[in-house]
Amino acid sequence: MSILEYNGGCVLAMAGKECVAIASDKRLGVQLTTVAMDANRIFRMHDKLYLGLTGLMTDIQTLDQLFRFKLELYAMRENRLMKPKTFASLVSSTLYSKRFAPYFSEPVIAGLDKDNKPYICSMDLLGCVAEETEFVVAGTCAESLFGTCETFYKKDLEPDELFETVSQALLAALDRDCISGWGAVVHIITKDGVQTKELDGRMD
Amino acid sequence: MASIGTGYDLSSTIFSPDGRVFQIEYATKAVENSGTCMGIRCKDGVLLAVEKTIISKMLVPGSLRRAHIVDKHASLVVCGLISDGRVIVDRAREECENYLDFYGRPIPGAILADRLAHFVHLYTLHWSVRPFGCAILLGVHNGEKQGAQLYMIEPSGVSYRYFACAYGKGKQAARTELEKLSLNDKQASPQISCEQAVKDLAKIVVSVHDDSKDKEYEIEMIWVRDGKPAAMVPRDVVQKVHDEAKREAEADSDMEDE
Amino acid sequence: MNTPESARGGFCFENAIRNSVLSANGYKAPTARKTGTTIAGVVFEGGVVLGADTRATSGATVFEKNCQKIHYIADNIMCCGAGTAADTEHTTQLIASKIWLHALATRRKPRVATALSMLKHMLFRYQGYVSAALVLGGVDFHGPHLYTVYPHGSTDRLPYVSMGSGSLAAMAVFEANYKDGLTLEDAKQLVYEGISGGIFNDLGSGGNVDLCIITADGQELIRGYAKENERKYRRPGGYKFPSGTTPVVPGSEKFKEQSKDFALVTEQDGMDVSA
Amino acid sequence: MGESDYSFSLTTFSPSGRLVQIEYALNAVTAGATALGIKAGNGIVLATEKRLPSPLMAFDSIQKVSMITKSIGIVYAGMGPDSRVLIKKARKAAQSYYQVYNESIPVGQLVREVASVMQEFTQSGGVRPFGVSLLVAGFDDEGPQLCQIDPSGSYYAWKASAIGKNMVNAKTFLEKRYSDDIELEDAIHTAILTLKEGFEGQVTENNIEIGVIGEDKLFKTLTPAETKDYLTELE
Amino acid sequence: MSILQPNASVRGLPNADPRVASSGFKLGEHHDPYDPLDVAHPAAPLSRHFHPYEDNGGTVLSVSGGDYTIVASDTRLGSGYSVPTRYVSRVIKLTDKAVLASSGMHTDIAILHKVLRIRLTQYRHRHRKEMSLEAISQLLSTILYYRRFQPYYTFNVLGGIDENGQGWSYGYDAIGSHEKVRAVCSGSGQYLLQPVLDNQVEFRQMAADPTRKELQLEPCVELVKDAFTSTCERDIYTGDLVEICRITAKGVEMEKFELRAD
Amino acid sequence: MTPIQPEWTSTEHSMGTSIMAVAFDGGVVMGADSRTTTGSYIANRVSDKITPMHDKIYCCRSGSAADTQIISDYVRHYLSMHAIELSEEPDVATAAKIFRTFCYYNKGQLMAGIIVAGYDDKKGGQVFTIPLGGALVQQPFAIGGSGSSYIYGFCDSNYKEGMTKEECITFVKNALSLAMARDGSSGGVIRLVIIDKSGSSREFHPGNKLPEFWQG
Repeated sequence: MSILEYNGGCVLAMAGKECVAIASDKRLGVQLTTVAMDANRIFRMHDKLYLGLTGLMTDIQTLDQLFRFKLELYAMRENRLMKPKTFASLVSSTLYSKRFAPYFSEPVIAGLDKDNKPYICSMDLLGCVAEETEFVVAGTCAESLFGTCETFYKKDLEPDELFETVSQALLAALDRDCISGWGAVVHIITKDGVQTKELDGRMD
Repeated sequence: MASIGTGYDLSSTIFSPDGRVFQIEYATKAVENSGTCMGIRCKDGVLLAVEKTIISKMLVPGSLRRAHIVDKHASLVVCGLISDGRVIVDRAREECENYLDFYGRPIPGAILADRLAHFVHLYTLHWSVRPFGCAILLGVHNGEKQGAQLYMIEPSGVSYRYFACAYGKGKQAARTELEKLSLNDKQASPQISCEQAVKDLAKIVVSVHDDSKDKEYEIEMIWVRDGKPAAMVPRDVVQKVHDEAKREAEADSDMEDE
Repeated sequence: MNTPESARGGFCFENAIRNSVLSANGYKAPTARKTGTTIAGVVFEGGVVLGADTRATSGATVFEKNCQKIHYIADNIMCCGAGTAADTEHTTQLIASKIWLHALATRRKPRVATALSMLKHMLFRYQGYVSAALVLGGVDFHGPHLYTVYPHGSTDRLPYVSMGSGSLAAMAVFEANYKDGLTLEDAKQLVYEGISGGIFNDLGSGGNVDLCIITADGQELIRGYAKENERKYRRPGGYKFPSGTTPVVPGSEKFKEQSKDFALVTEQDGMDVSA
Repeated sequence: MGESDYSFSLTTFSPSGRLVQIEYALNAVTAGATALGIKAGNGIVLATEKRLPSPLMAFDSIQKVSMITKSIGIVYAGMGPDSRVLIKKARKAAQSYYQVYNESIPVGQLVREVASVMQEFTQSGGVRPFGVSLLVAGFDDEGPQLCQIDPSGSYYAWKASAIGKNMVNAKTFLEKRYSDDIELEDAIHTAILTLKEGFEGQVTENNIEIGVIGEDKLFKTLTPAETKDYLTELE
Repeated sequence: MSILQPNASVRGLPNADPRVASSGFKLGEHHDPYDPLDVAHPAAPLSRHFHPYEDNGGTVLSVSGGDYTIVASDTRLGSGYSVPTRYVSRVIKLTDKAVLASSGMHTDIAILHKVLRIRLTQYRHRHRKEMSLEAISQLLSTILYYRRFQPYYTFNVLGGIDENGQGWSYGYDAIGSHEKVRAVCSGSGQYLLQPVLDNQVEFRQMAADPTRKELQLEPCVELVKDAFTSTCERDIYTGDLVEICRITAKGVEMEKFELRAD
Repeated sequence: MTPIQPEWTSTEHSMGTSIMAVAFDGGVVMGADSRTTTGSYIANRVSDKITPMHDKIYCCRSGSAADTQIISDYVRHYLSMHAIELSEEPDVATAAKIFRTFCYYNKGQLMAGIIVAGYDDKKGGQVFTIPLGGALVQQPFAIGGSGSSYIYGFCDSNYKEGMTKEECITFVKNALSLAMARDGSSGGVIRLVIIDKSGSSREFHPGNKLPEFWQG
């Protein structure tokens, strides 16, 4: 079993019209045993930039603190918020600096840049950036998420329909993965604010 | 000389207002009042000689070695502080060994001299060390195009190639004597042989030696000759030539008395 | 001047012991994303034409359908990368940075041979563990240059090259059709055919054909020179998920206004490790 | 810091609480050829005297205005070799920033980096302060910016500033001529006129050097021919 | 460079001082792989072992509605990173009311289909009627389990119309365990396709909605085409062409539908 | 189901190779095939394995392409520094000795079989061979690379003392053609370098114009 599947879990991000959605499940497992059903894999970096982390939970938490630290120093130094694309590069260079002894975590970044244009990207554990205009996935059921997103995705969805589409894509994939699920959370980032909802999916 | 005592002469990294590095000048002084040493480039090799004052009768003759063999084709004489000289000799031997090991051919004289000069010079650059208190005469003969070579490296790191040269207490007198010898033919290639040079050098050492200061001294000679590895000139040969030279010197002084 | 840990440069092996213990306990290390890849290059009359496909795979799954494999080194030098995606990306970025500093220091346009030497020595130092197989092309003071660079650090200079899992397909096309003194159009067509050979016959390659033309007067990168694999079919009427389709945990909805001021850390979220 | 084994700083406080080494360094700056910068609404110009000790010297071999990134340039006044060290460190810092953020370094950040280097040389063992002041001109998201960094490591943003030999008259001259809505082209002319003020002898395209960054955010040094055009326009 | 030991002989040259023995080198550690006399280190025994199975990729699916079933499969044969052929049929019409589609190792698929065809012909001769879907499903299971310890490397889906005219699908593992369902898929695109079927055929994750109507034949075909196109985007082993069989009371109709070929 | 990578995508770029050098009175003739492979795929069918170290000293490279390229770069560097310091042409023996130092001290990490040959005024044409372990042997002629095992018989029976330059060239071409015919990892074209007092010259013999022998 790969170390990325030790704790289970997955993250999905999808771009809509001047809004982005980032969603994840809430399971924290130790191999096949479910330990917690309120694990958080999505971290608010700032109001228009969310970071989703999959893989080994210890690395997820370490990386969250590390990136929050770097981001806040940057903001204090440069007196501006970090653009999502810049944050992606920061994450990429941080992960690649550990090329031969990597963190076991694959990040997903979702945010709105200055003129509210959606920005989403995913990376492998070494920090190779894959910027997309449609959707990005990561986690133990990445393949299933690819299937559902590839089918359900439509361009320029409004926040409400984006929420429904993301939720259906996530839940459909979670139901076929035994080490992800146990609740899900969806954040819809728009230029006015961040809408957060918890999905009432299967808990088995 | 206003800079003595004003702190400008304490470290070799400090220039005095008039652009001099006193530590190097003091080091050169230390060499000048040591036993005279000299060398001659001959047609069949190179000969080096040094006047060694005997500081006590109880000394085993020839024990305080000033002449050293560096490699099969290189010899070296130390003028000044002998212990400083040994550091340079070790370095010279290491350079020769490294060069042969790496390039598969004996180190050329010019390159060895250059390496030693660089080594000596380094000690005049950093405040944490002092310059060497000795000069080096380096004799090299290895069948190269340039033939036999004689180099002298001073404490400042300056290094030149000579037909003949001298350093130490009697350096000035010795140099005038050496210039009198007809060393080279018109094409500046050496005429006299090592055998002949041994006699000449012995004479010069004797004439240069100042009896008033220290009575007892002995001469030590080393040469590198065609096709033969570097070697000390046998002690008896040196002793014989030394005695002859003394006799001649006394004969000359008798003539002057009459 | 104590440089912060990140600025010290070089790789950091902090997690090495932990990772080796984990893999010793049977948790095999995950595989990094690879670009199966078809990359190729051809020298023509006035310069070089480089080409690449746009698929990045992780195992049998396509991770990126339109990734850019032709990386920037300098205005007159470009480098296509195959192998571990992160390695090709970061290696070319590092060399581009060194080339820029070198150009500033020498006040001269960079040369392909300089980039080649930098790449070669870096890859050799890591003995192939940085697995980047590159096609390096450019035009400099000496004219057009085209090289391949292998992960272990060996290089070849050739008039036409291809690398990556689709390189055999591309090379077959080149061996059949390459001739010296190609015109620009011939060269573009040849590279396009080579890359297409890889896209259609190699499962590790796919997506679009990207081309990059480098001549003495500059370079032109054409993203999607040929887009023969766009998605053809969409279900008429698509998928409608009217609001309310997904059951939401009652009372879990929260809405957080965009903070107008600059406050970064708000007390509300602090260190929410759990919820 | 550096190769010296000294562990104590050579820049120490005088009884009156001044760091004389820094003041001496400033003297070295004012001994240097005049350099100045003018921030216009749509760009910045840097200009400097290039006094050639001898007519035999190849004037294009001396480069006093250097590019740091595509959109940042630096001119110095004071000791040339010191400036080269700082230019190299500035370029390296800019690249390190780019390697992490994939975004070119904002002018403010670069100024801070260079300033902290210069400050370190006033508080570390075995090293002396840099004998240069720098004028950093750059154009980034926050628009055109002109900053000056002194040997102490302090930096200030200017609308227009001058450093080096006759910086005092140059500044008064600039104060008279400067207006907030000045255009880049006028700024270039003003810069040349300011240089002319304190120039011994005839200003030619070979004994001054001009660096310009416009709205295209690309820093470039004027070729002698371009400088000549501006000179003829001024006649 | 320590002042007291400046290595003047190699000064100023790159620090690759060849004489500094690299850490890896220990006398005697090196052994020449080509040297047959090197008894102390005989070259490791060369072992070649036979890999009986190879997965040729491909995705198959079976979706059933009230009175119909759709069985579909792509036609790409993959081997490693190459594509020996772009058209290989993985679908076999067993009877007018039952169609089987198999993915996995193509040699085993061919043999399995031949065996099934023989058994069905024997059944037809003996019972003078076609085998029912239910019976076929059991037959296939026994045939697969018969090879329990050297399995057919095949992943099968069986679809058709049962005795009372209802459409049903059966999903199988390699050794015969099967389940009667509305929608199933298997093969290399299984993980991509199955969630879409769960969501769009059985509306598993959606809140109950009485107004939602059953999926009819033609809309279901459109879903299948769309699902296959999505799978093809993301799975390198699925592509080229899809064969779609519509099984209704009237019989079996086959349609070919083009996919991307990269 | 991750597809297994074909072996030629990951094996190191190597030079199976047939290389050879023969000394004659007044110089040397050096020859090599031009095939470099990654696994069973021919990565470069026209590569140049005879690399200049100095004006009249060349080396033939076999084994790992990366290792031999990097080492020969270093040797070329050290040799040029040496020549500058010496202000005269370096000895062939010196070039061989420097190669040997690299190969011997890093034998654990390297896969490099190198033949150094050239001309110097001291000893005329000389050939040195440095096999995998880092030994250094001077020989009248030397053969190397995987293809050499096929032509020991031919070389031993056809080599004669005191051959002229032309005889040496024929001897090398015949030997290499035989090796290229039998050895899978040798092939392509034959490249020759002839070095004598006046300098070095190259010859190119395309694959279809090589000496023919019994081919079944």
